[in-house]
Amino acid sequence: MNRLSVDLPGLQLKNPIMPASGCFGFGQEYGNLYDLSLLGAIMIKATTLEMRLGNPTPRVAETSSGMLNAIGLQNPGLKSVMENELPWLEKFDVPIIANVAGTETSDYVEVARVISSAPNVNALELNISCPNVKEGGITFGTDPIVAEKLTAAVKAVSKVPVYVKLSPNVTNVSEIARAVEAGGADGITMINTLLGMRLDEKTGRPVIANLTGGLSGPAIKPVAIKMVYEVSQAVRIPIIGMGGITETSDVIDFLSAGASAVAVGTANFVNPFICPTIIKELPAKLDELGINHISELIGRSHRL
Amino acid sequence: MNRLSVDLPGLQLKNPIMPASGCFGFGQEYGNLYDLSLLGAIMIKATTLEMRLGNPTPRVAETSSGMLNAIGLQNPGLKSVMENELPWLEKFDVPIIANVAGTETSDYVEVARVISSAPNVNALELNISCPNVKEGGITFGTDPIVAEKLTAAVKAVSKVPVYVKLSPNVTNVSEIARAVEAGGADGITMINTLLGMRLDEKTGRPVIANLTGGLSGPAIKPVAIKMVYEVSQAVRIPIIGMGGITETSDVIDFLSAGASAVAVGTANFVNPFICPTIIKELPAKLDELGINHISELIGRSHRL
Amino acid sequence: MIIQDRMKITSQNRLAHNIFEMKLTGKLVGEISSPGQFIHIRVSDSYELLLRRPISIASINEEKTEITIIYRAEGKGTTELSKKREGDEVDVLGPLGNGFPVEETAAGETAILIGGGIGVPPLYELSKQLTAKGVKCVHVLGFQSENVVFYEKEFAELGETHIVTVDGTHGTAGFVTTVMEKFEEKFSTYYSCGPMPMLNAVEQMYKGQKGFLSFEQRMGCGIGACFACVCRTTEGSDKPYIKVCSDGPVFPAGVVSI
Amino acid sequence: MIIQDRMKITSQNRLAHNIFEMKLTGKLVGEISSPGQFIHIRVSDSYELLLRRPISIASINEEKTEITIIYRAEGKGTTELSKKREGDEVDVLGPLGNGFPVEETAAGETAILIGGGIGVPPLYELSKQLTAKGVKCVHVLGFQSENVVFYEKEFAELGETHIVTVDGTHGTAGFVTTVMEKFEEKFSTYYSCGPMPMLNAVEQMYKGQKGFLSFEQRMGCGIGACFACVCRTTEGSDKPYIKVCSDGPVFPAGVVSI
Ligand SMILES: Cc1cc2nc3c(=O)[nH]c(=O)nc-3n(C[C@H](O)[C@H](O)[C@H](O)COP(=O)(O)OP(=O)(O)OC[C@H]3O[C@@H](n4cnc5c(N)ncnc54)[C@H](O)[C@@H]3O)c2cc1C
Ligand SMILES: Cc1cc2nc3c(=O)[nH]c(=O)nc-3n(C[C@H](O)[C@H](O)[C@H](O)COP(=O)(O)OP(=O)(O)OC[C@H]3O[C@@H](n4cnc5c(N)ncnc54)[C@H](O)[C@@H]3O)c2cc1C
Ligand SMILES: Cc1cc2nc3c(=O)[nH]c(=O)nc-3n(C[C@H](O)[C@H](O)[C@H](O)COP(=O)(O)O)c2cc1C
Ligand SMILES: Cc1cc2nc3c(=O)[nH]c(=O)nc-3n(C[C@H](O)[C@H](O)[C@H](O)COP(=O)(O)O)c2cc1C
Ligand code: FES
Ligand code: FES
Repeated sequence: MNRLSVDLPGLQLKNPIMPASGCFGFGQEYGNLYDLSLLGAIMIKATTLEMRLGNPTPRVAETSSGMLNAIGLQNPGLKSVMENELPWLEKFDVPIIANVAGTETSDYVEVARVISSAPNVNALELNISCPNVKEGGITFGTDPIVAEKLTAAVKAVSKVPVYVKLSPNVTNVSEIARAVEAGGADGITMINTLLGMRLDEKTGRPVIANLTGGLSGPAIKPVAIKMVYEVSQAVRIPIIGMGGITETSDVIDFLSAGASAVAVGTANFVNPFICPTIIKELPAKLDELGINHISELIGRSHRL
Repeated sequence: MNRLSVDLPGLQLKNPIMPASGCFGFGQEYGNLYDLSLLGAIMIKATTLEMRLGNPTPRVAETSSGMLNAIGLQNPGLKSVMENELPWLEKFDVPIIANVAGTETSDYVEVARVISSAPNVNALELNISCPNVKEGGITFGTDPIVAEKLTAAVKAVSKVPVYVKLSPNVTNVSEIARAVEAGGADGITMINTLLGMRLDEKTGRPVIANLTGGLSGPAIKPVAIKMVYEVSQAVRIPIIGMGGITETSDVIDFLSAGASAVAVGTANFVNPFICPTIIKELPAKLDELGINHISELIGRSHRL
Repeated sequence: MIIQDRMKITSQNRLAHNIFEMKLTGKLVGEISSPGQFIHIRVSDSYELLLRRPISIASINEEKTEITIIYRAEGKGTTELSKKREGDEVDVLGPLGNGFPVEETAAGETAILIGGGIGVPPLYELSKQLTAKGVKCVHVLGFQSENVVFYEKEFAELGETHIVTVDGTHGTAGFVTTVMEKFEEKFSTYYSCGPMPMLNAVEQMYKGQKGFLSFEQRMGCGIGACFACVCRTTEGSDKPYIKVCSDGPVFPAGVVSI
Repeated sequence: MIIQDRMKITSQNRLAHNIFEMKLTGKLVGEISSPGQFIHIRVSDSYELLLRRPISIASINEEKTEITIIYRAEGKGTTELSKKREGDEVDVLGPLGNGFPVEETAAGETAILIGGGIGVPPLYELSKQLTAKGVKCVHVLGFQSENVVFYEKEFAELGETHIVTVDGTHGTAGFVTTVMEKFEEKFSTYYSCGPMPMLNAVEQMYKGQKGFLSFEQRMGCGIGACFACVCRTTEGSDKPYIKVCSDGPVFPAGVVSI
């Protein structure tokens, strides 16, 4: 028996650990470092209809136990992802979750329609929470009605289950979660980054060219845990949790909070081997906790 | 000339540094450590109409570069604050900002009416953002209409200028800021804590008895800076900025972002002498930046 | 007076499994007024582990202006502390709180000191001071297992010492109460420090006796300003709550609602 | 191959005001392929300073399996690094990127190496390798002021070396271009590393010449996955952008839009 296996809509995961979108490119760079088949799944970089060149640099800045980024959804565009990136990933035994972004409903729908037909794409992650682009992204993620409609439109064309990625920059995240559930979402991924800013002490000027950026890393973990705890009790669909996971014990916390699997973002930059390291450490951690199968941890915090 | 002086509604500050509410009690403990007259002002602990015993313990937990708290507005109540705490503070040459909390509009109004008549209270800080009590607090801070009405009701009875303390746990903080400005607020203080949670790794149970708590400390500084930057351009009233200030350079950042003065919360626990230390270090920092008077820094980031 | 001191580590020793003894020197030592007071340590200069850790003063050496602390490397902060080396400096706030009242036991009388796990350390300085003034000290020290027992010899040098381990690998098997039940000698005062359930059991067993208990709570400021560490008091107390950091950590038996 | 190595610090020296030279040993050394490659260092094991810092390899000693880095302690991370002592270990990812092409200059030819501030270090290993194969190296090294000049002697031992300081406190007063303007000798290749404005001036002055420039950008991953460090390319390039970390940091003159 595999003590780490988790079954989610469209995803039979050999373990619940996957790199988060935007922190792992399309896998090639990390593929030079270790065997990607070790991973539970891979969430690839946001894909848009056309190629995007993203925001001006600097695009990242460090903050206490965190970082800001404003990449601006740079990606080679749907066509190139279909022709180059996804086929390269086919040699690995690993499910792919394609992160779908856009400016209008019609681009989301078109990207979803096409990318969900790729043979190795097992699920979509609808990115309605990118804080770093002027149009699209987060504007879809803060209004429950808009979020529900977009989810339904994408569901209508997708050949694979659809997960919706939620933004933490809202007053009531459960309201948005219930809306996307009503729109037909098969699952939720959360959280995307918090909006933040860093100024240069000497000049007073924002360090990031885009002025604001998205805050990620250990600093945001308490916010993410709180939201996963709340949303997992507000909806019936499963959650892939993320936000600040940096070590094996963080995974335990997210599962206890109510996530069924987790994604690791920023920590890949701190330690490029973090995903396989966590996967390796998990069984011993389960032993320590006296737990047989990892799924026993899911939602533990609610039951107490 | 005093290079650090700042004039705000009701507050002639000899310097822009003050301890944040809830992190300094009513001053007595820190008064044993240094002369409170050194401070720009003191924001005293939230005061409610009746004594409150607060939440069960544990009430605090550590997180990466931050902490969670769920004190639950424990305080001796209005009468005792008027009779014991405020008179004790009279011996110091320091303006007092009284943090006012409640469950219903009528308690807020009553506390505001009475406490604003104390001889050494120079301003009120209306706490519509406490995340740690079931009723009141944050519920007033997330709806612009409710926030505006409460502000107006308190303004109607207060003998001193009223600052409103905003919560970061909202989709659109500028909207709330504009609402309280419309309600007659003389200034804004921001940010209160972000909602967060920490689980015990072994049991999966929330560490804080209240389950969730408010996240403060360096971890939240990028969120606070972003919100101050935004709100200072959305309203005309001044802002007292806070959230993660731990060293002198953080003060420069908040002023650059658009705050006119700052408050230091959690850092008092890390270093009880932090406020006088920052005050002492500021002039040299101004020299380093080639700046004559501290007010030249205010809103520097917008002008670039 | 409470001061903030950059104390120098003069030694760091592993006493038992995950149990460390650290000696620190600095002017803070001159400010200590009673055994059972504690210090609040910043385990590193980084903000990652933001809060100070409260650790009891286990022994005072005024000549060397040195204190000893004994701590368990358990979470991230104490593990970080255990990596420090002789010569390193740590930022310490203290001395904090009110310790055990030595004056409550007269010379010639007997005091029983009951400690559990990492509650044992402050009893060592207490016993030193009581013994020095002519009090006969009996120690009942409870631990999980043999591999975490420490200072047995040191306590034995001061007086009768009973070691209890939960798993029976050393001394009596059971809890401190197992020994206390069989203890028939008269004593005038008891002093105790350890986990809540132990303090509760001790207080129950010695109801009506004069005793002093040292409590633990999660702390923010450590000086009484933040209301993190409050405990409710028992009915009939003059205050509805106390703060462990500044009113305690030591309270007379019966005051704190356990 | 890129590896993650816990490298041991074999020495740490202050070379000039806030400028430090650190030697590190570990198996990563065996993976280095060209001068101008860099390493990505975690300055501490705490998460407070979360991101790695990119620092160029200044010198390679294969016999000792040791590399030298030279860095300026400026922000929090490099200041933290400057506090490390001999014997401490640091977590290093590397070698990263593509360095300067030594093969682009033939034995007997002249190369001019232009460095500014903390852009100077990688030119040292480059000069060592070029000189070893019989290339004549001329160094033009610009600094702010006398108190931050480093490695003057080391470069002078390899070839003609011109020091320039902005404030004129050492060598020629002015910018690297002040010396370059007066330099009349023929050279086959130029190599440069330094701040953007300097690279821009160098490229302008040597338009049409064969040259290679090393760029800086804020980085996330350091290995090409996060798109933090992209630069736009000049018109007519085959790709619209490059990544400094994995496509660079060294590019032929004219490729990156400065
Ligand atoms: C008055 C007093 C005296 C103490 N004396 C000693 C002593 O002499 N030796 C010793 O080993 N321990 C002592 N403790 C307990 C010690 O403070 C905790 O073991 C320690 O803070 C745990 O920190 P950590 O970094 O290992 O754990 P982490 O889990 O990293 O700590 C996270 C946070 O929780 C707090 N925390 C965790 N456990 C406790 C606890 N049991 N009590 C209070 N805060 C806690 C930490 O201080 C920190 O703020 C004392 C506690 C108090 C209140
Ligand atoms: C390929 C490459 C090679 C380099 N080689 C050297 C070298 O040999 N010696 C040397 O002294 N410096 C070198 N630098 C610059 C060095 O990376 C920065 O000075 C250093 O990262 C600053 O970190 P800090 O902790 O001092 O500053 P902080 O302000 O604390 O840094 C905050 C964040 O910004 C990043 N950052 C700040 N300044 C720069 C910068 N100029 N370039 C890239 N990231 C920056 C940091 O890496 C960190 O992520 C190199 C940079 C690059 C890209
Ligand atoms: C550099 C960077 C780029 C990111 N790009 C994307 C993206 O393209 N699509 C997306 O949905 N999330 C993106 N994210 C957000 C992460 O997937 C993740 O939700 C967030 O960083 C929180 O997790 P962490 O704290 O583990 O990084 C990005 C994050 C970072 C740091
Ligand atoms: C222990 C604790 C208690 C607090 N109590 C109050 C309070 O009573 N009223 C209030 O308005 N804010 C309260 N706050 C919020 C702070 O005033 C401040 O807004 C917040 O902590 C962010 O600043 P910091 O990061 O500097 O701590 C409290 C914060 C902490 C940590
Ligand atoms: S820890 Fe702050 S009041 Fe006790
Ligand atoms: S730093 Fe991540 S792509 Fe270059």
